[in-house]
Amino acid sequence: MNMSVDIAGVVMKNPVTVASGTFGSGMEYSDFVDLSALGAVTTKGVANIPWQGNPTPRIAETPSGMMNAVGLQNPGIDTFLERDLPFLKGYDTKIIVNVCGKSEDDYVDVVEKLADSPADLLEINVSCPNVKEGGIAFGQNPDALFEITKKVKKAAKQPIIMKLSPNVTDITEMARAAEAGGADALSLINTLTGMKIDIYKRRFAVANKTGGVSGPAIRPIAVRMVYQVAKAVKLPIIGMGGIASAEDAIEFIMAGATAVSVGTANFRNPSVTLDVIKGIEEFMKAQGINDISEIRGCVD
Amino acid sequence: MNMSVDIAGVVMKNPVTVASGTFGSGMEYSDFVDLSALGAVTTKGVANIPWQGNPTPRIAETPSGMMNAVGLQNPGIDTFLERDLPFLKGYDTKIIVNVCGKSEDDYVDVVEKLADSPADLLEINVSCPNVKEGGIAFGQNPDALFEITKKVKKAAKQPIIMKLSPNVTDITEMARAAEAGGADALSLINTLTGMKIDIYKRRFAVANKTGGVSGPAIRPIAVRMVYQVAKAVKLPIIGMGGIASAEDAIEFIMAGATAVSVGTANFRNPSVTLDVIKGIEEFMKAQGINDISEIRGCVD
Amino acid sequence: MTKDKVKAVVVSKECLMDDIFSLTIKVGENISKAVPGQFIDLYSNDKSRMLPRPISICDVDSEKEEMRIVFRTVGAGTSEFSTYEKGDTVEIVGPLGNGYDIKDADKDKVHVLLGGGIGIPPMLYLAKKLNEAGVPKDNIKTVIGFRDKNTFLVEDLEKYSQVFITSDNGEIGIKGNVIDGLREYNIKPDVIYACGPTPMLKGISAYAAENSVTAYISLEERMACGIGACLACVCKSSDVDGHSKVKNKRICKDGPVFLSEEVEL
Amino acid sequence: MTKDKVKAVVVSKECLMDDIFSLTIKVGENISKAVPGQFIDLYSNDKSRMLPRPISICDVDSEKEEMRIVFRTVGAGTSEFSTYEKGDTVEIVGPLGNGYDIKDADKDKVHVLLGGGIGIPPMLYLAKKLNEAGVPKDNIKTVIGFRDKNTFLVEDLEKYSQVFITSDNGEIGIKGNVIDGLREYNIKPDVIYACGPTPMLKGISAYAAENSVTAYISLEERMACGIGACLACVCKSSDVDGHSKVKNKRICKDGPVFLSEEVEL
Ligand SMILES: Cc1cc2nc3c(=O)[nH]c(=O)nc-3n(C[C@H](O)[C@H](O)[C@H](O)COP(=O)(O)OP(=O)(O)OC[C@H]3O[C@@H](n4cnc5c(N)ncnc54)[C@H](O)[C@@H]3O)c2cc1C
Ligand SMILES: Cc1cc2nc3c(=O)[nH]c(=O)nc-3n(C[C@H](O)[C@H](O)[C@H](O)COP(=O)(O)OP(=O)(O)OC[C@H]3O[C@@H](n4cnc5c(N)ncnc54)[C@H](O)[C@@H]3O)c2cc1C
Ligand SMILES: Cc1cc2nc3c(=O)[nH]c(=O)nc-3n(C[C@H](O)[C@H](O)[C@H](O)COP(=O)(O)O)c2cc1C
Ligand SMILES: Cc1cc2nc3c(=O)[nH]c(=O)nc-3n(C[C@H](O)[C@H](O)[C@H](O)COP(=O)(O)O)c2cc1C
Ligand code: FES
Ligand code: FES
Repeated sequence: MNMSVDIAGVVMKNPVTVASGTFGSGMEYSDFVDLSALGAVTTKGVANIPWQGNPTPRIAETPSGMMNAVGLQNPGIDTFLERDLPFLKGYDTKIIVNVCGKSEDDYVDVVEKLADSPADLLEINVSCPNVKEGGIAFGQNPDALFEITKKVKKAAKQPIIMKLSPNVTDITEMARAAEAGGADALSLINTLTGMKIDIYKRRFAVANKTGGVSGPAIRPIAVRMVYQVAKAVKLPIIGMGGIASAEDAIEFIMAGATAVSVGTANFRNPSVTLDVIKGIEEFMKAQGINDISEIRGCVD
Repeated sequence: MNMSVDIAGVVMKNPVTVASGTFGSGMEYSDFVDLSALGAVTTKGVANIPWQGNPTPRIAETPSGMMNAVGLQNPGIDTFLERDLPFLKGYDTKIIVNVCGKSEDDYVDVVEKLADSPADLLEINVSCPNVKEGGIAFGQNPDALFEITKKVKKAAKQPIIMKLSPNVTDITEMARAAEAGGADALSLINTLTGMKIDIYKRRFAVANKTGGVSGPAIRPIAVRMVYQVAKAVKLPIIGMGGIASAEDAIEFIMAGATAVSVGTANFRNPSVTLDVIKGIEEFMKAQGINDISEIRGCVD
Repeated sequence: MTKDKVKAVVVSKECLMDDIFSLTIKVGENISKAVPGQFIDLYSNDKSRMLPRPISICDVDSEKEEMRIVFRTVGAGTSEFSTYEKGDTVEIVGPLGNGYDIKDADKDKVHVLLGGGIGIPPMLYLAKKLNEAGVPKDNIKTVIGFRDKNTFLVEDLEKYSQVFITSDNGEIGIKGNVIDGLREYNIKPDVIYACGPTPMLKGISAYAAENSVTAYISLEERMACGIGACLACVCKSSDVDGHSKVKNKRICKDGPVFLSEEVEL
Repeated sequence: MTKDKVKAVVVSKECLMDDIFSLTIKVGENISKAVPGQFIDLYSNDKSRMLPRPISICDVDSEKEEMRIVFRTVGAGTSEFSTYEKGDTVEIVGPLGNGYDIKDADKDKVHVLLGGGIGIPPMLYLAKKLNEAGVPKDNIKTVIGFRDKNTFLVEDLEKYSQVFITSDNGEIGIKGNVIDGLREYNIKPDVIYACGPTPMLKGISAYAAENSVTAYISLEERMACGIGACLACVCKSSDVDGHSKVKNKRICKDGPVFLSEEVEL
């Protein structure tokens, strides 16, 4: 039985990774999860310099989901290279480094510094709804997305994964722009922009006013977008959005994803990734599936 | 204490109506709810001729929500005028007729036939994700939306409410197009396009492949859009998307909605609208609010 | 405003076999007036599940104002229901839909009740009501189909009817489905009441047409409102429907029981 | 892989006053090694609620491997917890965070425990542990603030400490907050351990600075992961933090207990 998958030449032992920002660099979760069991660890977005992030409260709970406006607090690439990557190198898993920036140069800067690092894949976050500059500005405009993809691709030594925003009219247009710009893979979806109001305090529930909605609530939207994008482009897709069980993960694979990321569900169960991997294996056994690729995009 | 609100000159005794398509024309729900208690009844989309709708299964449950692809089955405007409107006329409530069509002419046809009917307001559904022609085609393109709004406005005797789709990059652009086209009010949001796969049957959960996601799951996205639109245009807004309690309704009003619609929540509790109205009243009392308009858009 | 969602208290819970459970709940007077073939909507206590689960009425004790339902655990909702214990509460709406028409039940005619799998439970209340309406036990013939030797509700049904068993693997009764049962047990129905999986109902519709027998069949479809408003649960009907004039009957409101010739499966 | 989410069984539930509940749960050996000031994450059994609820450890019986928590019902999660009865199960992760530092507890020093409202519960386990560490009851002075005459945990605290009460409306004890209490009861702390609402903690930080007293304060913020990975729960710190180098300490991991001068409220 073969559970391994290939994302732009990088072979993951199984299709399960974690969604950027929900798992840190894996250090804290390594108390709960043997990181070597994961297909890959995807790290929290890292910028060229340390970022402060947004004021608190940064999160709020929503029905079957949550909203966050952490605002990409991170230690910057130098600390990351010194501390986080060496830590991850100690595990038998692939490393996907999520990169954020405020300008094209920021992204290029980080990507260049990662050139000789143990990072296997670079995931370019052009879809964070929680920062004013950069981020989403690239993620909602196909021309800007094409341009930044081209620039980053040129600078990157590792294959690049462009991470798409769901806050668009036509996700396939964005996917095609990234493909045309030279992306090696796509990941989707990032969070949907939402808002929550505390009616007793007459105040926004998160300090940033809006936040990104994640969790099972958004899963049907994510599955739809993965399906559409899988039909529109040839690139491998890392699917995510509300995956909390093996069934959910398989749903994304059947919609056309090559790999999947578990995000918000880690907060409900810190070792959920292990359950997801085990569940996929059991499903394959029960259904007589020899290679996970047999069910990829099997629904038409 | 004043709970009444004014939508384009039509005064509703309270801000609560039902979301089109979740309440029929009120007949079936009149066993559970005194329709005269509602600020308005919003009817299921009606076209110029009877529509068959989509094949079954038409719905699926999703985390804290559901997906539907009913596909606007309806008896056509003639039966509607003969049967549904006279029924509703028997209640002391406002009547909002939701109109659907496949072409501009279809919409105009229905709107003209409603000219001398007891309908108080016409809600133009240009955002149904579940029909191939019409619907969403107008709802995702600001130019098309502007054009159809203008045409319908010209034909309509009653004030018109344009119902917006959330499946867009920038909802304010759509709102402004509708305003420029002459809309008297806006309602939002319609459903978010989603997909669910039955992994054991390797089949889509609804026959139409995609469906519209509704219910509490989408509330944060709906609140965000209502807030954005309230800042962008001067039109009154009927807010909806996952309202299941008085608190939820008040959240929309604080985000800037004048009135609110309860949709999917009717399926979980057929008399939920009465609870919502009572709860708003109690909240106003407890908080010393004399007029519901005091809290409209109170969060900045 | 004659109806409402009510909180029903669980009187008892029983596991009839592997994944088949029986719940008896205390319901109001109103609900205990249900007729056979009607169903109730059960609401999950978990807020992540918005839609009600339609479950057929298996039996009613109108004096005690208790209702019995029997269900198979297939997903999250029915799994939740299977954990309920005496004293727990569950919200329900009902009775809903149109049941089997037994107004003209003729005591001299052969009433044949066909139940397949989880379509068996409504047959119990139907058999009881036919019996109460004066049809002798000998003229109420219940043919029920199981997967294998694991059976349920047989003794209950024997109180009001003659019971004939079939099973898919032949471990018990006739090997085959309920129509095989009709033939093998040499039963000649004057009227058929059926509930079960769609292939079975298709077979019964064909049998009824061939043999010119009146057959009532109970259909299933996913439901949202459960009361006829949302148009989620339609089936194809032979004639134009009253609601939308498009040959789409609503299973929750116009059914779930239809005359076999009324609908196209 | 030394930690895991575990299913804890409810041993007892008690309502201490209106909206304050006490739950005793049977936890594993691991968890019963908790130190005062640490917390656990409780997960809702309702699937619509994804995030854990952090609740302070109020007491631990390490022999019975039982833990006590005391909480106020403020929203859906705590309301759910308040319905739990003996035998029910609840999933938890913990102990989490860094508690109060009592390694160097000096039996001759005056240890002052300040608890406001729902900040009182962690003071019980702290008083017990200080007492067990050899600090005599007379040198453990607990000043606790209530809204009115409705109090809770007073008797429990009296087992290990001298208890002084304040109330917002003066119905019981000194009228005012716990700092008013310090003054009025003429207590001179050598070291302060505090938990309560932010304005109270601000007051304590100022008091500690003015009087050059060491003060440990326990902070609150909304949490997602609860283990330091998601950066939801940060507070402003005086120095650059170890994790992100931006003066944002993580309350769940670096706290919830901080030295008052470490953080900016
Ligand atoms: C009129 C009617 C009477 C029924 N009577 C019985 C009965 O007496 N005993 C029994 O065991 N089952 C009965 N069913 C089927 C029962 O409704 C489903 O098994 C149940 O809804 C499954 O819910 P779940 O949460 O366990 O499954 P899930 O698959 O998790 O449910 C997801 C959604 O799909 C719906 N759904 C899933 N399967 C069905 C189905 N077969 N029919 C309709 N909706 C479905 C659920 O209601 C829910 O909205 C009846 C169905 C109908 C329409
Ligand atoms: C370290 C720590 C220890 C705590 N100890 C206790 C205790 O011993 N007793 C007690 O009664 N309360 C304690 N609290 C507060 C408690 O966590 C909240 O009251 C609880 O999470 C509210 O959940 P809810 O579902 O009832 O409210 P809701 O408002 O429905 O919760 C919605 C979301 O906001 C979060 N939230 C709401 N209020 C708070 C808050 N004050 N702090 C952190 N998150 C919040 C919830 O966890 C949840 O994710 C503690 C908080 C922290 C951070
Ligand atoms: C707390 C939090 C922080 C996140 N931080 C990042 C980030 O740094 N970079 C990024 O690309 N996505 C980030 N995301 C988005 C997730 O990676 C993921 O795309 C999204 O949450 C949907 O998946 P989920 O529903 O499984 O959580 C974050 C999400 C959450 C909830
Ligand atoms: C079963 C169903 C049918 C619907 N039919 C219509 C319709 O005919 N016309 C329309 O404009 N919107 C229709 N909608 C969308 C709702 O009116 C509403 O915009 C949406 O469901 C969000 O609100 P909710 O989350 O409260 O349900 C339908 C929604 C559902 C669930
Ligand atoms: S379930 Fe709504 S019409 Fe039948
Ligand atoms: S809650 Fe995630 S870092 Fe504290």
